[in-house]
Parts: sequence; C-alpha cells; structure tokens
Amino acid sequence: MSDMTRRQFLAITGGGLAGSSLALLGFSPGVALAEVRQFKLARATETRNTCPYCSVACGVLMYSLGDKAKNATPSIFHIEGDPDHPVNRGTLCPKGAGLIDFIHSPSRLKYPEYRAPGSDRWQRVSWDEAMERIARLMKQDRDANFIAKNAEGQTVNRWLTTGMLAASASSNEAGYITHKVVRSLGILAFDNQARV
Amino acid sequence: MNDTTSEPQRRTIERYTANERTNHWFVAIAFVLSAISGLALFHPALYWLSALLGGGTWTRILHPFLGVVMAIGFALLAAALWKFNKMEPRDWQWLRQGRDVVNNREDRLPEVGRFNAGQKLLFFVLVVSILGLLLSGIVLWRQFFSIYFSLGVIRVAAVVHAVCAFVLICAIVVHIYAGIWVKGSIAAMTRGTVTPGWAWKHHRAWLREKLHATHPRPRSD
Amino acid sequence: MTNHWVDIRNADLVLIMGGNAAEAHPCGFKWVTEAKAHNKARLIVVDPRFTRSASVADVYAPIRAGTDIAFLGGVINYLLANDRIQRDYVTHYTDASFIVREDFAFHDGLFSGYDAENRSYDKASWEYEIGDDGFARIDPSLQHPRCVLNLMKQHYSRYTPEMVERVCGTPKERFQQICEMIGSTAGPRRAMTIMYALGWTQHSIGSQMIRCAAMVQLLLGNIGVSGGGMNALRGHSNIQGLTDLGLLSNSLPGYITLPFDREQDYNEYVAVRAQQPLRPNQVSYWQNFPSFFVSLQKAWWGDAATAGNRWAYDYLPKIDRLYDMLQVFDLMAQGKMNGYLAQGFNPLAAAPNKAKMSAALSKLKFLVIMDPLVTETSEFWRNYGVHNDVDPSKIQTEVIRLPVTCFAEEDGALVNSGRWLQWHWKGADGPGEARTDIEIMAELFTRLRQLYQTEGGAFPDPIVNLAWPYVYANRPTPEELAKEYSGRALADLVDPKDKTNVLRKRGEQLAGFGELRDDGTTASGCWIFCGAWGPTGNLMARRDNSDPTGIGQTLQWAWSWPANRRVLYNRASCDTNGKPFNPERPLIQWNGKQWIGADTPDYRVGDDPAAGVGPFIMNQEGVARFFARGNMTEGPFPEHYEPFESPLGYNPLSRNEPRAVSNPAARIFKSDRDALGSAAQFPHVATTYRLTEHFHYWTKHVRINAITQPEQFVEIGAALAGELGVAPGDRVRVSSNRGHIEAVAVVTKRIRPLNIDGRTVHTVGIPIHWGFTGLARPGYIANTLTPFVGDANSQTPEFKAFLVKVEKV
Amino acid sequence: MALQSLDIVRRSATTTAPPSVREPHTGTVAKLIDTTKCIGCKACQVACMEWNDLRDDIGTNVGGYQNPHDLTDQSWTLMRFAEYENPDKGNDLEWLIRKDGCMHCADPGCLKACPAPGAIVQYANGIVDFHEENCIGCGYCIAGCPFNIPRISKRDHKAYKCTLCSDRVAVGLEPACIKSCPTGALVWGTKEEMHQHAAERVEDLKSRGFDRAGLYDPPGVGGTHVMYVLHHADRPQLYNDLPEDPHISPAVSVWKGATKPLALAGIVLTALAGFFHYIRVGRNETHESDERAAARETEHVRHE
Repeated sequence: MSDMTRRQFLAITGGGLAGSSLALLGFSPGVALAEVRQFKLARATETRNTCPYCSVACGVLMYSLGDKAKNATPSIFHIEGDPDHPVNRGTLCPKGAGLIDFIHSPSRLKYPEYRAPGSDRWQRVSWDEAMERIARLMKQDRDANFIAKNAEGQTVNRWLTTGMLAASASSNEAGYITHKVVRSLGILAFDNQARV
Repeated sequence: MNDTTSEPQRRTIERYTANERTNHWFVAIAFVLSAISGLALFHPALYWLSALLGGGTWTRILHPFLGVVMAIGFALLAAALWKFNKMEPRDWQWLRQGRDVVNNREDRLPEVGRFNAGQKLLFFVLVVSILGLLLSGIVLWRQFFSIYFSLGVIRVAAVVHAVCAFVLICAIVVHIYAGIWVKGSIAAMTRGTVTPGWAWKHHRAWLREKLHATHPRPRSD
Repeated sequence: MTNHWVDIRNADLVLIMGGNAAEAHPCGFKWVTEAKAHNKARLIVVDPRFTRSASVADVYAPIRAGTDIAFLGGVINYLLANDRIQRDYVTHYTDASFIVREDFAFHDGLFSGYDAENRSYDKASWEYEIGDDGFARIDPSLQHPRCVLNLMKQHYSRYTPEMVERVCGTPKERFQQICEMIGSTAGPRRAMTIMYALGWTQHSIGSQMIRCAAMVQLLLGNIGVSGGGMNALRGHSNIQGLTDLGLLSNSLPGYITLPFDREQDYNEYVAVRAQQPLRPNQVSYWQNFPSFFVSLQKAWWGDAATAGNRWAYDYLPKIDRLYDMLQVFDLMAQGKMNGYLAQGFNPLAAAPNKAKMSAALSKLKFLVIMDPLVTETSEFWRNYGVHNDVDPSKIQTEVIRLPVTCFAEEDGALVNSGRWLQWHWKGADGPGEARTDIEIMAELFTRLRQLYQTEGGAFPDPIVNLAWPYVYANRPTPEELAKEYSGRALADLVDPKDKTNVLRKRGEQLAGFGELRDDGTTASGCWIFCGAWGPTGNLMARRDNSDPTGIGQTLQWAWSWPANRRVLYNRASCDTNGKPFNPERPLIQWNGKQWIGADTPDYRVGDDPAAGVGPFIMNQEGVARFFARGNMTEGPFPEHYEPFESPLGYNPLSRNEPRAVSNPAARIFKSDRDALGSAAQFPHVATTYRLTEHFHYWTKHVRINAITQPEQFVEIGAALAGELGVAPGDRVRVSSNRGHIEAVAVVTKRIRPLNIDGRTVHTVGIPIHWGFTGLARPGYIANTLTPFVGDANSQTPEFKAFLVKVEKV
Repeated sequence: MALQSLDIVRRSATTTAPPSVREPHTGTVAKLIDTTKCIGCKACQVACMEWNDLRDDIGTNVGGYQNPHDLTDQSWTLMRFAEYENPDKGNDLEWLIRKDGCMHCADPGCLKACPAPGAIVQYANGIVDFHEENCIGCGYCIAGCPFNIPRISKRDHKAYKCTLCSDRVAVGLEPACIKSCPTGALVWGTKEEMHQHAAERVEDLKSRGFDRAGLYDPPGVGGTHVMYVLHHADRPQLYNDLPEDPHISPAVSVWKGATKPLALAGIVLTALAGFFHYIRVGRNETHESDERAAARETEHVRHE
C-alpha cells in the first residue's frame, strides 16, 4: 500500500463524523443542570439557646439531626444567630459563629478520669467511683479541719482547707445549687470568674 | 541500491528509516491527542471532544502530559532532521514560485533536496510553535507550576499558547493535506520508501545525492 | 450595666475606655455603630493600643496603661473649671451639697486616717456631718467650703491637662478635644455612654477608675437616662448571674454579705445592713434587708430555719477576712489548703503568676475538675515541654476530672450584662457520659449528706437540714431550681391592710421582691431575682421583642432584675417635676398620678415628685454619691496611684510621698511583693488582653477559631521593634520578674511610644489565649508574666499594667 | 422571586443563550461591605466556613492579624488589614480593614475564561456561582478574574470561591456572612437599595471629615454585586491593593474573545483550502515518465 485512495480518504473522514456524532449522542458529559447546593436546614429541628461566651448573650438557633422522634438521636450540626433576639438580631461574632466546633471539639471530655498521686497518666473511672472518692475526701478534710469556734470563742462554723471556684458560664440554676451546697458545708474559699 | 519491494519490476528508495517513521507517528499521535484535548478546552463548540479522553477533567489532566510527550518526541525528530532543514538559496527561489508549486508545475521549480522549502518552513514553524506551546503550557499547568507565576504572566501565556496552537494546527492541516496531495508521501512515512520516479519528480537533488552516495555500487540495506 | 445593650444606640457620644468592645463584645458593639449611623453619635476610644474599637472611632487617644484616673480626674477638672455640668442634676440628684466632716483631709496622695503598718485606713473621718436630727447636713447653695462639690473641685484641681500629659502620655491637644466632646453632653438633651470592661477592673486601682468615670457621668447628668450610663461589659456569659447569686467568698445571693466573726448577734448583723435614710423622706430600700435574708434562709434550710434559731443564722460560716482567689492560692502555696474544686474554671491559665499557681496546686491533696474541655488546670501535673515543664512523679496531688455538658446540652437561664435573665433550651445530649453541673453538685451533696447522716461528723446540721425538695434528689431540674431562687409563699400571704384579702396562696410563686416578708412566710433564694418565675410562669423564657416606644425597650423579652427594670436609676432621667430631661427619649414620666413610661420606674410608682424622694432609692442619701464615704478601701475620691510595677517608680501627683506611689491600701503578700520587678530590669509596660477571634482559654479547643488566630503572638510598636531589631514574624522572648514567654512578634504602628514625664515608655501587648492544650498551636500561658496583686476593693488581679523586657530570640 | 431567581443568564463555555425570557424585574441582589463600619472581627470568615462546611488548616502567625494568610479553597473570604497614616488628618492612624472575596462581577472574567460548560454560571439575580461537579480544574478562572479570587483545591483540583451562599439565597435567606456581621458592616438587599444605603453612609462619612468617601462599584467589570463603601474611595489601593480600575485583562479578552471563533475559522478554512485545492488542482502524482527518467539517471550515475 503506497498511497491513499480516494475511498480510504472518505472512509476516514466518514469515521470521524461518526465518532463525533457518537460523542454528541452519548459520550459527551450531560449538560448539567445548574442547581445550587441543597439547603441544609430544610426540615432540621431548631432549638433556641444563648451563646455561652461573653455576656452580650446573643440568641442562637441550633439545628439538629432528626425531628426529636423517639428513635432519632439529635446531633447539632449548625448554629446561627436568632434574628428575633433584640440584642444580636441574628448576628454573631467569630466565637459565636463557630460554636458548632465547640460542641464537637475533640477536647470535649467524655468520661470521669482519675490521676493518682505521682502518676503521669489518666485512668478512666466510673461516675460512682469518682463521686464516692470525692465525697470521701471532702468529708475527711471537713471533719478534720472544720472550725466551729475561733480563738476568741466566737461561733464561726467555717471550713477553710477546701475551696471551690465556680464557673462563670454555667446557668443560674447550676450556680444557685452550687452556692447552696458550698455554703451548707461552711466553705469560705469560694470564688468565681468575675475578675479574670 | 537494492530492491526493497516484493514487486520485481519496481525498485524503491528508502525515504525514512524505521526510527524516523516511529518517531514521526509517535509525535503525530501525541499531536492528535493534544490537539483534540486542547481544542476541547479552547472552544465550547469542540468541548465534546473531551469525551474522547474520558471527560473534561481527564482532558485537563492528560492534555499537558500529552503536550510534553509531543514536545519530547518532536525534539528527537527535530534533532534527527535538523541538518536537512537548513534553508538554501534555491529554497528561496522555490518559495518565490509558490504559484507553480500549488499548481503542480514542479518541472519549472528548482531541483529540491531531501526536503523542499515548504517542508523546511513547516519544520521551523513546528519548532517555534511547539517550543512556544511547551513554555506557555508550563506556565498554565495549574497543578504543578502556575503558583510560581504571576497572574500577568499566566494571562500572556494563555494567549501565547492559543496562538501557537492555532499556528501548529493550521500547519499540521497543511502538512496532512500535503501528504495526501503529493501522492506517495504517505507511503514514504508509513512504509519508509518511495519510487525512484517519485524522488525524481519531487526531490531530484536528493535522488542525485542518494545515487552518488551509493556509487559505484548501491548500498544494500 | 446601668443600661442595656440596645440602649447604647440612643447615645450621642460613646466613650470606650478600659475596654475594647469591638473585639470583646462585637455584637453589643453593633449598637455603637447604630448610634453612629443613625443617631449621629461620635465615638471616642482611649486605650494604650489602637484597637479594633479605635479603628472605627472618631477620636482615638493613647494612654499609658494604668493611668486612667489621671485622665478621668483631668476630665472632672475640666468639667468643673469650665462649668460643663448638668447643674440641676448635680444639685438635686447627687451628694454635691452634702457637707463632709471637718477632720476629713487629703495630703500628698494620702487621705486622713492612714495606717501605714497595716496598709489600711481608719475611715471615721470619711463621712458627712450629721446634724442633730440624725440626718446629713447639706448646703443646697453649694457654697460651703466642705460641701462635696467644693472638695471635689479642690481635689481634682491638681489634674491639669499638663499633668494628664505627663502621667498618661496623652497629647494635651487630643485630651482637650476629648474633654470638649465629653462636656458637650452636660446638656439635658445629650447623653454619653461609657463602655468599659476588664481594662478598668484589672488594676490595683480598678474600682476607683470605674468610680471616677461614674463621677464624670453624674456631673454630666448621664446616669439613669436613655443613651447614658456606666456600662460594664461583663466577660463570661453568666458572670453577672453568678455575681448576682453571690458566688464569692463573702457573699450570699442578692448582694447580701456574710456575717463577720464579730457579728455574733443576728440583730446586729441585720441592723448594719438594713440601712436607714440619711436624709428625710428617703426610700433607702435596704431597710428591707430582713425580708431578703429571712426568705433566703427559708429557701435554703426550710423548716429548719425558724425565728427560734435566728433563721439558722449559725448555719452560715462567718468570715474573718476575704477568701478571694488570690488569697486562697496564696494559702495553697503555703500548704494550708488540702482540697480544691474547679467548676468550669481554669485557674492555672486565668490567675496571675503561673509558677506560683503551679506550685500551689502541687501542694494540694486533691483537686476536682468539672469541665467540658481539657483545661490546663486539669493537666497541671503533666509535662508539656517548655510550655509546662513539670515532673509528674513529684506532684502528689490526686486529680479527679469530671466531664460536664455544655450550653447546648442543658436548659437554664443566663444573666447578661444588661441584667436580662434569658432562658435557653437543650438541643442534644452531651458527649459520652458527660453530666450537667447541677447533677454533679446534687449527687455530691446527697452523698455527703448520706455520709453525715450515717457517720456523723463535724457540725452536720447545715448539711443534713439543707432543704432538698427536688423530685429526684440527684437530678434537680433547672425548673425546680429557678422557681426556688425566684421565690414562693410558704403560707397564705394576706394584705396587712385587709386581712381578708389573700395576696398569694400558700405555695404560689411570688411576683417580686416587694412581696417578701421577714416572718418566714416567704422563701426566695435570690431576692433580686424574685419574680423571674412568677405566678404567671417563667418570665425568663418570654420572647416578645416588641418595642412599643421605639427606643429599644423590649420589656416583654425575657426578664431583667430588678423588677424587670431595664435602665437603672431611670427616675433620674426626669427633672424634679417628673418631666423627662430629654423629651425625645423619655424612659418614664410623672402623669400627675403615677409614674408611667417605657420602663419599670426605679421609684415607688405612686410617689409624687413634689415629695422630694431622691432617685437613687438604694442609697441612704436618696441621691448618688460623689463622696464614697467608707465604701471604698483607698479613699472617698478616686486618686491616681501608679501600678505596682511602674515604669516611673514614683507618683507624679504626689512626688514626695513614697507611700503613695501605688495604691496604699491594696493587699499584697510579701512573697509577691518580692516578685515585683523594677523599670531598670524590665523597662517595658505590658498589658494583657483578649482578641476578637478567641474567647479566653476555650476557643483554642475550637477548630474554627484556631484557624482564624492560630498562634501565640505579642504586639510591639514599630519604634520598639526598630530598637530591638525585630521584624514582623520574628520570635521574641518577653520576661517579667516572674517568668518568661516566647511568641511571634506582631510589629505594628498601632502601638506608639509614649512620652511619660520626660522619658520614652514602650507598651507591649500580650494576648492571653494560648496554652498547652487544645487545637491551636501550643503556647505559653500569658499569666506566667503577671503580678500577684489585686485591686484593693475587689482583689481583681493587675493584669493590665506591669513591667516586662522584650528581647529578640 | 426575582431576588432568589436561579434563572441562568450566562453559562461558561456555552455559545448559545440560556432561556432568558424571564428577567429580574424587581432588581438584582447585592452585598455591600462598609469598610468604615468593619472591625475586622472575622465573624464573616467563621460564618462562611461554618455554613459551607469548610475548615482551613490551622496555620501560623507570620506577624499580623491576617489568618489564614490568603484566600484558599477552604477560605472563601478573608479580612485583610492595612495600617495607614493619614497625612490629611495629622498622620492619625487608620486601620483599614477589607473583607476580600468574590465580587460577583456583572461581567465575570472567570466565567468568560472557563472552558467547562456549566462550571460557572451567572444567575439572573447577579450571583456568579461555581458548580464544582462541572469544573475540570484547569484554573483558567483564576487567570480570568480581575480580583484574583478563585482558588484551586489541592485535594480535588477544582476551583472554589464565594457562592454568595446561593443555597441560602435560593430559599430567601441572606448569605451567612451578612447575617453574622456584628456591626452591620455587611448589608444585603437589592443592588438599588444598596446604592441608596451607600449614599447615606457616604453622607455620614463626609460629616466626619472623610471628604473622599464613596462607593466602589467598578464599571470596568460592569459593576459588581459585592460593593464597598470606602473612606478613601479615590485610593482603593490603600485597602490591601483593591484594584483602582479593575477590568478583565486584555490578554484574557483576546484569548477568550475574538481569538476563539477566528482561530476555529482559520483552522477550518485551512482544511477547506486543501479540499478545494484537491478539487481544482488535484493530486500531484508521479508518472511512468518520471520513473523512466529516474531509471535513466540511475543508470547514468552507475556508469559514470
């Protein structure tokens, strides 16, 4: 075969045409419909809350998995500002707008843990073990160091060798019960994060 | 010079060695794929060509590799054929008689060596455009290199790439048609041989050189 | 806040000083931009650094950290010298006319009665002259040389613009410009709001800085009016609530103080706190103290609190001194503490002098951590290389760490800066076995009670008798607790005027603290919250945001203490006839029969203004006090003292009195005084602060915030960087006499060198947010550097002004 | 519904008009960024990451507040900070903070440059959106953009940028950044309303001594659906090199404009020229006479 005949030439061009038609029929990528990303909150459960950071106390809306049906375990997947809230009117600062990563932070504690004196590691314990130990340590210390009367014989009923720092982002209810319990024990070394 | 065909009455002359032919077709395939993928990305009307390479993303992935393959292949070919593509005074005469060339009046043209002036011109057009494509293509190669260039350079490179590709494709169209037009040329690049008559008609100086080079006895392959 | 967040939009002038609202409270700061955009307000920012707040200010003035009283004293001097005060307001609503005792004196930085040995004052002379009728003597003409206004004039005459420039480094022209702007709000139709935060509280004279600013506002008539006020931007989401609930060493809920040792007699304890009026016909609302206290004791000890046992008075511990955080950690460092519980608090990072904190924690027998996150405190014993270089084997503290739920995982109420109690709802369960703080405290208590019931022990009475009326003893619900602190009737409450009229049935929730009684028939765990969960239900959960008068008063949204009042002292927004000073933004007014308007009146609703009852009903005087009397530790008038670590080493205002360089009445422990550095070794003034991208030590655990501000840095001015050869991004070492940190240097034009009394002082800015746990890049705890000394009144540590040295690493 | 209209007015690499009978008669949407109210808090950055499920790397500090350091496939918006001493105000310092991100040009260079059909679309409401499932990852959009906004992901090699939260806008919500902005530096509405709002802002700024305050809505790209209020509208480059007069680069216009049809025509014409040469002149064939001549020549040489 030393040269191309007219027939061959036509056959090649014809094949090319066929190929392109084929591509047009099916091989080429379909003309994708321009659809925006699915709106991710469509029927998500909305719960109202307050941002736990500063005391502007912005209203937030938390969106969670499932509709609170018995068999669905809610998991919060998005948080944005509450537009009805008179102070923030839907806005959030960079902390508030990122709350979702606080809830799901890898640093969240999941189990009670115990660190023995001199140890360099935690060991997981049960709530029962943890609470039993704390109560026992506190009672021992209180019974040993409780001051019913001072040097002058005045009734003082205080316990100074154990103290507590209360949270400053926990609810009124948590703070109230904490105060009630702490004072009933006679603790004075009691403070919160009002200052720092 | 020995017979190289099975036909006893037809003696043939070797025009391209097996290595040259392999190299040529290697470049040709790479060119076709590069061109298909490049054209797919160049004009929406040809985007369907991307399907031939497995879709748009594959086209984007493969195109620069194909281009580099083509450039390397072409570099080898160009190196091998460089010495035959130097312009000589008779080539300029040949070019001046373009009208005779296109009208098949070769007898009026100066004798032609291994390559005529048209082929030489093509050669240099290819050298320049492929070099241009290679350099601008590297600038545009987003996955590996674009971050090293400023947006201004990238934008100019895009124009350079498009222009070089256009020139290259047109040149290759001409080249292919020339192969079809000058009967016997395709065989020269497929089987490697031409008839002495073909050589006499189209590359008479080359034939004479070839004959003198084999004097007194034809060399056997 | 005397006012609330939304009300800031009514301001004509905003002064941000001692705070950085744009960065620390961006969503509250929105109301500043609203005031600017829609009320033509101007914004002034005074700060050692050109902050994000300053970036949108009309006027910015630099100031040396810790010299705010010098600045504000200068403003007072300007206002008095140029008569830019609201005269009617000052005359009738403040103690300007009150005559002070003859033996009161001030000389060379010290007030009368100073006891250098005990670093304290005998405050007897800091008092008004009391007439034969038992009331304070006044001179309404303001002519008496010892009337409060004239004493003030005299005191602040020393705070000249030249002195301000020498002490603060604020250019005189800029200071004058600010004075003129502030003075423009003396008119009754213009209001300035002052927004401040830890930039004022975290100084050894922080309380007096705030007081000084409040005095400026009183002179201008800006307290009690819409768009005015002294607005403390509280830090944490419920620090207002926990302070209201009295979680402090010497407090009980509702700003009731614990008895001192000497107050063995219950009646004596009550008499001191049930303050009687100092002027005729005044409300002096603390007279009702017995109702508040008895209702609290009934809420806590129920039937065990009886008139017979003085309402369980002895169940309460008595205090011999403050046991604030600094005091407690000092005792801990001395080995005098055995146990410590940290609930949602990270003292190793948050308290000053990390080395001391670490040593103190190492001396504990046991430490209990309750937190949602891995805090540095919970891992103080663990070696984290240079960032926490300790040997665990040498630390014998037993540590128990309990996982706690976060906000999203519980119901409850938080109190914001504007005193709004807002209810929130749970969205999901906590991770793993996390429990709420309530469940943890309840179970801890029931276990202890069980131990005391079965084993006995030291004084078990307050424990075994503690009222615990919850359906599930280990899991009281937030609703049960909210109803308890709000309060209910323990018996049918009858109208004293008409015995047949039952006001509240036994068991019914009370509508407000006006219904509390001192005979044991009411219980309320926190009198100022009384009514939050009233007879009609949980008012904290209300969500009607309507604003009928259009000035941002949404009285039907949640509930605010006291009595759902949104602007404190709002009676002072009207003249003596009950007409609003500014008719365009009226809060309340007298309609001839009663007080009506857009807010709950801070006044008895039916009191005719003609009767002359003062607008500051909590004060014995019925008016606001310029003269603090004995209520402040270091003096009745704010006076500038240098920070404990001063770049000068002397007080330019009292050059000749070495005892008055720094706060003469502030407590400092000996070892901490020894740990102070001098300007010779540590020439640069440092100040620590928060960045808008982070919240304390929490958000370094939050990936999204770690992305936006990933790595520890310190900010230094371009001039200092030039001297040190530091380029942006270089690492620098910042050291104080207590330790050092290393961080990336951010070199900025926003911090400029100041000319202080002839010498150049450079400021170094140290953001606090990094530590050795979390997702952000590990860093040093900034409080490694800070001094262990606090404000003389509140014991808030002096984080905002101390000395360091910066070096290129 | 026009503001939420997802009718497509332009589609990348598409030569014919999309259905365009429906028009946004009540106006197009726009985001107005008021740099004079902006405190650089990065709430918009966070809200963008949160809503769009993006998390950039936890990087380093290189001596400034800007983090991440640049726009990335995960960071579609970024606060850029500049410290400027204003000579007109006694060298008082100004901290000029600009939220950078896609400008949603009316004449989008990215869309023009894109070779993949439907990878970039422009909606009737003005939003220019990337559809990554159609993106082939060539990066031409980067060359096309006059503001240097799109970024190719190292993970999937597709181009990403601000979508103006087209998924939220589609259901009638404002974009996440707009909603979060604490100070109201970001506002949202029809483009006309945003022009009006900007005019009010400019008036206020002039009353505060910013005589050159103005709106940035560059005509070179046909106007934008993200606009800035600037204190110094005469010098946008003060704000971290905001282009003074942005337009699609001439190189891109040449490359993606006339060149495309002309080049294609050129190629086709070349081929046609060959075809008609073939028809008119025909092939250049070797004849028996040539063979004979060649044979004679061969003989001649052989016997020379």
